[in-house]
Amino acid sequence: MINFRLDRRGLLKGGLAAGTMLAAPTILTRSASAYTNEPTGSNVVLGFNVPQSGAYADEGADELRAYQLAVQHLNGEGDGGMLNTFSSKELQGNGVLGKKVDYVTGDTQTKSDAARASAKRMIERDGAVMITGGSSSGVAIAVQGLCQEAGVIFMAGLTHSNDTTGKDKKANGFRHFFNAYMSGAALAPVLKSNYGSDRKAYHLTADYTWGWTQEESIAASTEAIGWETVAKVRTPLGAGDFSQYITPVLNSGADVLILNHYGRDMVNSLTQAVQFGLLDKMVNGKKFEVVVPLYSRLMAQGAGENVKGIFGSTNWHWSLQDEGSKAFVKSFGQAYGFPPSQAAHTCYVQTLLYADAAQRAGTFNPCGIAEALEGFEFDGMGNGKTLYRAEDHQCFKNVLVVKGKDNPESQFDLLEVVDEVPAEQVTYAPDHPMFAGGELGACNPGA
Amino acid sequence: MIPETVSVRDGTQPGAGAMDVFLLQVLNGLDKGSAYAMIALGLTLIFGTLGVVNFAHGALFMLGAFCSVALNKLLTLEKIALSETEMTAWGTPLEIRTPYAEAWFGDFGAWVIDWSVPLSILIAIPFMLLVGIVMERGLIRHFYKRPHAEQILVTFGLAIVLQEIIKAWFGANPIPQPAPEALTGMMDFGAAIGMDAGNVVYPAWRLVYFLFAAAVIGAVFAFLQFTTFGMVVRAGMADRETVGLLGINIDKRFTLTFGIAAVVAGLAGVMYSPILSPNYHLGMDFLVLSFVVVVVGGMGSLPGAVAAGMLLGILQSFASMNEVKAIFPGIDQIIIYLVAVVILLARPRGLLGRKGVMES
Amino acid sequence: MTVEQSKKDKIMVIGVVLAVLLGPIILNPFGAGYPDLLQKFVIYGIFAIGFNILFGLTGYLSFGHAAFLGVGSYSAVWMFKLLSMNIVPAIILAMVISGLFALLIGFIALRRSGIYFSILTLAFAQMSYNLAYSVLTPITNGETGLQILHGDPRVLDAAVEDGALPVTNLFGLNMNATADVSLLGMDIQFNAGYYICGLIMIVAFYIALRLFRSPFGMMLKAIKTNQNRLNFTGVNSRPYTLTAFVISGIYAGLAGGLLACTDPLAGAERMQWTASGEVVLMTILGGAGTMLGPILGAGVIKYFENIFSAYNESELMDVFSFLPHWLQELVVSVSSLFVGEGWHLTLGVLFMLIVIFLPGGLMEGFNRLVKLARGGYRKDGASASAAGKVTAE
Amino acid sequence: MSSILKVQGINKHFGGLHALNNVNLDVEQGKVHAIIGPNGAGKSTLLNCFIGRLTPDTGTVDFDGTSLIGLKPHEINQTGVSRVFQTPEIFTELTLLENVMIPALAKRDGAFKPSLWSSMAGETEIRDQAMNALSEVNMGGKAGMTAASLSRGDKRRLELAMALVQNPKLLLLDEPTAGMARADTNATIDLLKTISGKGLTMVIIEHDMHVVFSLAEKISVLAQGTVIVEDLPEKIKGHPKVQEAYLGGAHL
Repeated sequence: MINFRLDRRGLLKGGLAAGTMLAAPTILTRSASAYTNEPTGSNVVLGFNVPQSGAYADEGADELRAYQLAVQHLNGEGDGGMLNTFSSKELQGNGVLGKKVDYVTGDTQTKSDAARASAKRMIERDGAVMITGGSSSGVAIAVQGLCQEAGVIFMAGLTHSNDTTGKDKKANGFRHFFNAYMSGAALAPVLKSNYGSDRKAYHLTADYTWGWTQEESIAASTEAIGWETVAKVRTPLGAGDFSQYITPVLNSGADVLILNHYGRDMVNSLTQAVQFGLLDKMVNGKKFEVVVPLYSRLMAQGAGENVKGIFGSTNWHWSLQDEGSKAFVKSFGQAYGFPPSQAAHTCYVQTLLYADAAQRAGTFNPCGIAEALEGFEFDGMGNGKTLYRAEDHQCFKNVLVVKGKDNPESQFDLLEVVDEVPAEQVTYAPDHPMFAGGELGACNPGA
Repeated sequence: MIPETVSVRDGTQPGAGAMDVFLLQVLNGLDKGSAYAMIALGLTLIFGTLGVVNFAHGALFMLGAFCSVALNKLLTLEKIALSETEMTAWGTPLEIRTPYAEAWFGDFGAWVIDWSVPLSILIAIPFMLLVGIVMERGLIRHFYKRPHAEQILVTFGLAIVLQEIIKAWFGANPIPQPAPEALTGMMDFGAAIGMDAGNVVYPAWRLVYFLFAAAVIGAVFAFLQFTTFGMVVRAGMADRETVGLLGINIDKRFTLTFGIAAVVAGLAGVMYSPILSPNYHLGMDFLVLSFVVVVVGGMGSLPGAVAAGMLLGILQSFASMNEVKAIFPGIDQIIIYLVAVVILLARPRGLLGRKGVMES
Repeated sequence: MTVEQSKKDKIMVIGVVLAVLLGPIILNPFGAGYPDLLQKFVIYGIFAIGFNILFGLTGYLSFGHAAFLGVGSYSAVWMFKLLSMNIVPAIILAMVISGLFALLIGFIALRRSGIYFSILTLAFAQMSYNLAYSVLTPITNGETGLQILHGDPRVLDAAVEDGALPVTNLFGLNMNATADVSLLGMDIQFNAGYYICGLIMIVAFYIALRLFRSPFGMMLKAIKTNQNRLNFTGVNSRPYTLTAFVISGIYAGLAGGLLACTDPLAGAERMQWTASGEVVLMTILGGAGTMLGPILGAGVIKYFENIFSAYNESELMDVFSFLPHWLQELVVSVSSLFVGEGWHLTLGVLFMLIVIFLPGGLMEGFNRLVKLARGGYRKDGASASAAGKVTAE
Repeated sequence: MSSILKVQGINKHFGGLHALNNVNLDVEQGKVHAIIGPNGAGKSTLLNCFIGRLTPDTGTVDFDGTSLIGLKPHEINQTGVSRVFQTPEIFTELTLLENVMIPALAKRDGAFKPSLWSSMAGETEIRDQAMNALSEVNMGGKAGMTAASLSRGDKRRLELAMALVQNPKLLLLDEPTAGMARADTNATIDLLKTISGKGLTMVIIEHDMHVVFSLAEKISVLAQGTVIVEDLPEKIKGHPKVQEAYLGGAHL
C-alpha cells in the first residue's frame, strides 16, 4: 500500500527539476485518507502536550492527570465524572465514534520549539488527530499554528493571552480558558467596590507578549472605573529578585500595585512586594493594595502566606458548588488524593468537548469537528452556561474573581471565590481592538 | 507592536528625595550582590585551587536552599487523623493535620518552626560539607587534569542530575519559606545610619541577609588569611606545583577547600530562601550569572569575586530604574552581560585578577 | 598515511551518504523514523559539524553559538514573509546574516581566549536572547516566535488560497511532502524536507572534511595546541580563528535557516544559553575534533529529547508487561524516573557516564570497539602486519 | 662586513629591576654570534626583545633595514627571523611532519592564507621540504610520530627543523643543545656548522662553552643587563672581565 501526502498547491507551482524528480510518485497515487491521521483501526489517538520540565512542570503534571481521567471517562472506566453533568448526552462511555481513546504524551518544556517538535512527533509518528495542553501562551500560539498547518485540531490548555484567540487565532484552534480581557472585565467592578474609584495603579509587567496583553487589558478596565495608571514597568522574565522594581513603587505615589506576572515571576514578585511592606503602607490616605490579575492555585501555593487578601481572577476553582465541578472534583480527588487545578479542569473539559464534537459530527475530520464546536452551547462543565463562539473559537462563560483566603483550612484551600462574574459581563465583540489583526482562516483537514 | 515607553513619574512623595531612592537601590544591589558574591566566591576558590570549572556550583546553591525546605518539611511533618464527621469535596474523610513538633513540644515547637530557615544553617553546614567532600572525592578529583570542556560537561551533567532528583522529590513549583516572624517586618535603615526617619525603610530579612553574607565572606577570608591551612591553600592558588613539591599533602586540603566552597554556596542558598521561594531550577538561574561574576572579578581572585558580585548587583538595580529604562529601553535585560563584555575587553584579567590566568 | 587517510575519508563520506539516504528506514524500528525528528537529526548535525570546526579544531569554546542559529532562523522567516516561500533565498539570507553577525561578535570576542572568550560569546548570546524576547519583539515577535502569516507580502509568490498558509518549498517541491511506503512490514515516511536537509548536511559534511584536511585546518589544529608558537612561526593566528568562527557561525545560521524551512517559526529560546550549551554537549558527547562525532552527538541528544520524553507510565506498563505483576510495577516505577518528565535525568547521567568513561566521546567508544575487534583478530595470528597503526583522524 | 642585525641602546625594566641596560649589539651577515653570561644576565630577555615577545622601553632593533620594534611576532618571523626556544614549544598533538610543515607553509603562504579547499595531502612540495629538514636533524624516520611522545632532546631537534625549514635570514638559538646527550650535541654542532657554512647568520645563547667555542665567530658577554665585552672567541677566553662576571663572588 502506498499513499502520498502531498500538497496539491505545491504541485501546481512545481515544475523545476529538483521538484519533479522527488515529487513524481505523487502523480501516481492520490491520498487515500480524507484528512490527516484518519483513524482506521479500532482506536483513536489524542496527543497530550504538556510541560514536563521547566517552570510549569507541576501544572503540566496536573494537566496530564486530568487528561488520563478524561480518557478513562470517555472509555467508560471510572465514575464518568463530568460526562454525567455535561449538557450534551452524545458520549456513551464507549470511546468516541465507537473507537477506544488512546493517548500519547510529550514535553513542551515551555519552549515553542520543543512544543512544536513534540506535537509533530505525535502527529507524524503516533497518528494523533488532536493535540491539546500547554501552560503558556507562547507555546499555545506556536502549537496552534502547527496544528493549523498539519491539519489537526488544537484544543488549547492553559493560555491566557488575548492573542491566542485574537490576532493569532486559527481555524483549527479552540480555547476554553479565559483571557486577559476577561480578567480585566471581571476584576474591575470588584476592585471598584472594594477599593473605590480613586486609585493610582502601578503595573509591573513580565516583559513578553502575554504580560503586555494583560497589562493592556487590566489598565483599560481599571481606567474605565476611574483609576489612574501611574506607571507601567516591564520586568525581565525570570528576574528572580524583583526588589529593584519594587522599591520605586514606594515613592511613586501609587496606591495599588498590579502584578502582571505568572508562574515563578508571580510567586517571587508577590512574595517580595509583601516583604517590602507594601501591604502595610498607607498612601494617599488609603491602604496600599496589590492585585494579581491571573491567579493559579498551584502558584498561590508557591507564594504561601503572601496571597492572603489579594484579589485576582481565575478560570475555575475546585470549591465551586455546581454539579459539574463537584463531579469532577470527586473523580479527580478520589483518583489522586487532592483537588484539581484550573489547568487540570480546562484540559479535562477540552478533551470532553472535543470528543463530544466528534461524536456529534460523526467524524474526526477537523473541519467537521470545528463545525460542531463553533457556536456550540453547553452547560454542566463547571462555569455555567458556556458558548464556543464561532467567530474566534473562544469560550464565553462565567469568570471567577478570587481572593487569597485569610484562614485556609488545608494546603489546597488558598483561594476563596468572591464573585462569579456572569459571561455577559466579560463578553466582547469579535473585532474588539485588543483582539484585532488576525484572521481565523479556513479549517485545514490536512492530507 | 512597539512596546510602550515607560511612563515615568518623579518621586513626589514628601521626603522621598533622590538620595533615598539611590540608597534603596544600593541596598537592593548589595542584597543581590551578596548572593552573587557568595556563589562566585566558592566558584573562584575551586577554580583557583583545583583548576576546575564547576558547573554544578549553582546546583549547590539550590541544594542549600532546599536544606531549609527539607528542615521545614521535617518540622512540619504532620500527624494525620481522619475526621469522622467532615468530608473532603471529593468524598473521602477530611484529614486533620497537626504538626508533630507542635503536638509534642507546644510553643517551643512552634518557635522552632518559625525559625526554621536560620536553624537550617545547622543542618546545611554538615550536609553541604559532606556533599562537597563526596563530590570532590568521587568525581571532581578525577578531572583535575582533564580539559576544561570535559570538566564543564561532567559538572553540568551532575547539576542536571541533582536538580532532577530535587524535582522528583519536591516538585517543580516554588516552595515558600517564610522568614521568622520577628524578622519579616521592615527596618528603618535610614534612621539607623543617621538620616531622617521613615525614608529608607527596608525589609529586615534582607538586611539580615546582607550582614550574614558579610559575616560568611569575612569568615572565609579570615580562615584563609590566618590559619596554616589557609596559607597552604593560598599558596596553592598561587603556584600549585611548587606547593606540591614542598611535600605538603595538598590534595587533602583541596578536598576540604571544595567542601568549604560548597558550604558557602549552600549557606547563601539557605538564607536566600525567604527572598526567593526555592525551586529545583534555582541553580541554573544563578549559574551563568555567577560565572560572569567570577570572570568580571578575575578568575581565581577571591576579593575580585566579592567586589564583582556587589558591583553587578548594584548596576543591575540601577539599570532597572524607570529613569534609566526610559533612556535605554531593555537595558535591565542585558546590563550584566554588557558590563562583562566591557570589562573583559578593557581589562582582560578582570577587576582584581592576576594576569594570564586561564588565558588559552 | 595519506593514501590510508583518503581511503578512510572516502568510506566515511559514503557512510554518511548511506546513513542519510536510509535514515527513515534504519531509524524506524527505534521510533525515530518520522520526518520531524529525522529533520532535526540532520539539521542539528549541521549545527554540530559547524561548531566542531571552531571548537574541535581551534579549541575555542563558544558558549554563544545558539545566537547564530537564532539569527539564521529569524532571517529565513523574514524572507518567507517578505519575499518568497522558496527556501533558497531564505537559506542564503540566513547564512549571510549569521555570517555577518559572527564576524562582528568574533571580531570582538576573539580578542580574548580561554574561558574569557567563552564568557564573551555567552554574554553576546544572552544579550541577543533577552532582547529578542522583549524589546526586539517587533522584529522577533518575542515569546510567541516569528511566524508566517496569511497577510504577509511575499512579493515573489502568487497569492495563496483564502485561509490557507503557504508551505515552504524548493521550487515547488513542498518541504512537508511525505510519501508513506510500506516496507519490510514497516510504515516508512519518506519526507522531502528531510532529504533536502540531508543533502545539505552531506555537502556541509564534505566541506568540513575538506577543511579538516586542508592547510587551513592544519593551522587551526596548531592554534589549539600552541597558539603562541604558531605566531612565532610567522602565522597570524587571529584571522585564522576569525575565519573559523565565521564559518562555524555560517553553519549555525544555515542550521537555523533550515529549522525555519522545515517549520517556519523562529522562537527566541533558540538563542538561550541552554541552546548554546546543547551544541557544546552534542560535540563533546560525540567526540570533539572527530568528523563523525558531532553528528552522532546531535543525534543522541535529539533522540533523548524527543523519544525519552514521550514515554508515559501506561506505555512503560506495556513495555514491561512480560514481567510478573509485582516486578512490572517495580520496574516501571524505577524506569519512569528516567523517561517522560524524567528524561533530563537520563541526559544528565549520560553526560557523566560518557565523560567519565569515554573522554573522547562516543567516537572514542566506537574506536575502542573497533580496536578490540581487530586486536582479537590479530591474536588469532591471522594478521601479522601493523594493521593496528590507527592514527587519530 | 655589513651587519644584518643592529641593536642599539636597549633598556628594559621589570618593576624595579633594570634587566637590560643600554645594550648594543652588531650581528654581522653570515656569522655565528654567541651571547653568553651568567644566569639572570638578561640573555633571554634580550632575545625576547628581538622576536616581539617583549617590547624594550627604549632602543632600536634593526634587522636587514627594518625596525623590529613594535612588530607582532608573526610579522618579525615573516621578515626572516626564526627562533629555537629555550623550552621546546612544539605542537604536541600533531605529528613531527606536520610540525615542520606548518612553518614551511607560513614561509610560503605568508601570515594568513585561508587555503580552505586545497588538501594537506596535495602539498607535496611542502612535504618534501619538511622531510628534508627532518632528515637534516636526523629525525626523518620519526616523521609520522606524534610530537608529544618525543624526548626533550628530540623536541629540541624538532624545533631546529622547524626553524631550518623556513630557510631564515637570521636564526636565533636559545640554548639549542640543552637536554641533549653528548653525541646528539656533537651532531647538532656539526649540523649548525654546516648550516653556518652555507652563510646563515645565527645568534646563539648557550651555557655549554664547548658548543659556544665550537661555533661562535664572535661573542658578546652579558652581565647584569649590560654587554661587558664583545670580541672574538679566542680573546674572550681569558678575558678578566668575563672571569669576574662568571666568578663574581670568587672570594667565596
